[in-house]
Amino acid sequence: MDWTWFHRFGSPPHFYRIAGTLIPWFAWLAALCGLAGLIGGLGLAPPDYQQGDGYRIIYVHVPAAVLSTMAYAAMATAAGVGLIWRMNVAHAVAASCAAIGASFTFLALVTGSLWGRPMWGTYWEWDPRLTSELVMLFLYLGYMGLRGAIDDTARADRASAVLALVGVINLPIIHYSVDWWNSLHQGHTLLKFAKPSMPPSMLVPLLLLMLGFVLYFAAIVLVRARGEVLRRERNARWIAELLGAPS
Amino acid sequence: MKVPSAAVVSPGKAGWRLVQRDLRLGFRRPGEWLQPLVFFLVVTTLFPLATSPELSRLRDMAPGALWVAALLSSLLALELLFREDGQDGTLEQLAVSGLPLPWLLLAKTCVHWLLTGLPLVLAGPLVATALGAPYASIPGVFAALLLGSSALSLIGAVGAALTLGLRRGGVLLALLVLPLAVPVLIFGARATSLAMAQDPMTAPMYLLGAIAVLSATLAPLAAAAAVRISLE
Amino acid sequence: MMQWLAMGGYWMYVWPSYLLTFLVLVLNVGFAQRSAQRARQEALRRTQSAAAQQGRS
Amino acid sequence: MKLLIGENLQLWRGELHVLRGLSLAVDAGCCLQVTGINGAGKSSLLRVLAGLLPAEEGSVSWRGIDTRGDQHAYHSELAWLGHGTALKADLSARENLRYSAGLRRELDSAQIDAALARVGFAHADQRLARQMSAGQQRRVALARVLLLDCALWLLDEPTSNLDSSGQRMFTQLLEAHLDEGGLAVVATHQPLAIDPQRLQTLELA
Repeated sequence: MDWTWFHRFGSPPHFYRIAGTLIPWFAWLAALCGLAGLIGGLGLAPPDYQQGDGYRIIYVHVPAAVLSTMAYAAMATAAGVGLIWRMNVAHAVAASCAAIGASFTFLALVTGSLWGRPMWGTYWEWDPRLTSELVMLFLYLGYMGLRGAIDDTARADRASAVLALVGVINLPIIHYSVDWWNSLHQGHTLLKFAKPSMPPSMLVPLLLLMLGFVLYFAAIVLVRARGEVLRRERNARWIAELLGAPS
Repeated sequence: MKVPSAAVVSPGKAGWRLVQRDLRLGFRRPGEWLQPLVFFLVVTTLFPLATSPELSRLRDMAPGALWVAALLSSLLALELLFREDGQDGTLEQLAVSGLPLPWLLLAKTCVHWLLTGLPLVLAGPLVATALGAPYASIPGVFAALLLGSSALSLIGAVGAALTLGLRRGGVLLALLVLPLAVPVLIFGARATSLAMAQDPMTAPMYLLGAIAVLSATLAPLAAAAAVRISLE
Repeated sequence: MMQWLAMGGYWMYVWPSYLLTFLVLVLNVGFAQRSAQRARQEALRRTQSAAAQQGRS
Repeated sequence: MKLLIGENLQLWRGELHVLRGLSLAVDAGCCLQVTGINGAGKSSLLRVLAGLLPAEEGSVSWRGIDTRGDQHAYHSELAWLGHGTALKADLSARENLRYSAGLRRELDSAQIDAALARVGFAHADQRLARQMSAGQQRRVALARVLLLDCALWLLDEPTSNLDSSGQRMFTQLLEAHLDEGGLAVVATHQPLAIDPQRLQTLELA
């Protein structure tokens, strides 16, 4: 297995350039998929026999929920790589995932409760998925709080990396324990949304939007990571060349 | 080349000596590690005052009150774990001692649990009966708290190591540890409520035991990494 | 058109969700670019001061 | 092949470039004295050598092996003394030694008392560390370094708070350590009054 691409990818100037070229691609593809998904979801997909048009909130709720978990996993992976191979670029990527991950978690929570309102009659119902999202939001806030409390970037990177790894190990346990807790007190919630059983006309827009959100996430993380890489970069030579001509 | 004349101590014995040191320190300052216990008693007495004196109404709230109070007091006790050793430089000595740091931190966490966790476990059944739990449920409540408080101390150790040396680490420590302690809270409270209803509580106890074992193996590794980072 | 906007009577929940989603997406873009921009300026300032330092010493 | 080698050590403290590609080598029987104004990076260098503070670039090797690879073997031959004396305030001198040096070496109370005598601390003194003067605490810390009996001493301003007799005592301890084939890196303000052949000096600007 030839690992040079891994180490080359880890070198800041190289990463800065690659990220620069990838961002427009991700951004445009995300916009394309998002738009197609929106048109499909809001326009073409038939109303649900049970929830009428109210179910269309899933086209934003489900991608946001998926993204919130994926962002944490991406953050933890980048943190792990940064900690093990001492790669500043990986820490830069991890730092870039936190804010957007937390915002998606918040989005998933609000859209979830908005979707729940017509179904359950209340804005907040201790639905296991929403409760897990809430706990994950606290994990994000803890991560960002720890990063904010440490001034030295190198130390903040490593300490938050340990927290991200501990968090990612706990996420499935928290998810399981919340499901377990919920199944004890009430029967399964009436909102059992089995995705696969959706007809293709409903499912395709959802998959498109999910892909759009993932590409959007990648683009935003790379934009932030380019900045974070500069903050962590010590020898000024390549920065002067690169920033001399404002890209 | 200079070679030490005295025999080198094995990690196991070094860990035991560290336990002796911390126990001796603990007995020299009993006030410090009794405070979490007092806090636990105060918080659990607030619940009846906040709701109603009738035992019947207190009973279904007792497990929740007991475990939230146990969680908060073990959180408060975490200040005692690394802060002083970090300030006076002894933690630094452990980091460069050539002894396995995770093992030493596990030893320290065990002593911390003995001094601050065990009193909660002993007081737990007492408080439970005060909140309307039948006497027969005492062993169950005791067992659940025993497993749960040890898991809390271990998970808390990681949080304490991460916030070591930070100016306002207290609130941040709570924000870091509480989400990680959610599973312990859920299974612990469930086990306690089953105990109080004299139903079989094996399911939550198994899960609680699993978390305690997982914490005992992984938390010291994470805490050691976090301590080394905090000492930078 | 109006019928579509009504979303089968659920407009009060559907449109706010989409509005919030749009808001979060736009805010993320804004904050990401601002943080990258600020980092670029800091790095540029640091390179100039470093260059000046080399010039002097 | 020198025992302790530092190569191209780079370190930044925030914006400050504290270690600029610094290299050093110390062999058995030698002492490297690190001098420099406050904030020149003496402590940072010592902490980098001890492995407490990872250098951003460069390497520290002991017996030819990079210490970041196998820290365990390196640290078991290292006696470290930082700014703090690393004594527990509520323990007496003997107890402090039994629970610090005693974690790494099998020591009986005779050895502990002998070490305390060598550093000029009345071993019968049962006072707790919190009741000792800074100078006495420093002597007990030096007794710990003696008891650890390690090949490498990394000492950060070991003579601070010591009176003139204490500084003479330290110089004798260091000389004895070097005689036994040990080596040391010492960060100090005043120059060390030991045999110049065995002394290298590194000035940090």
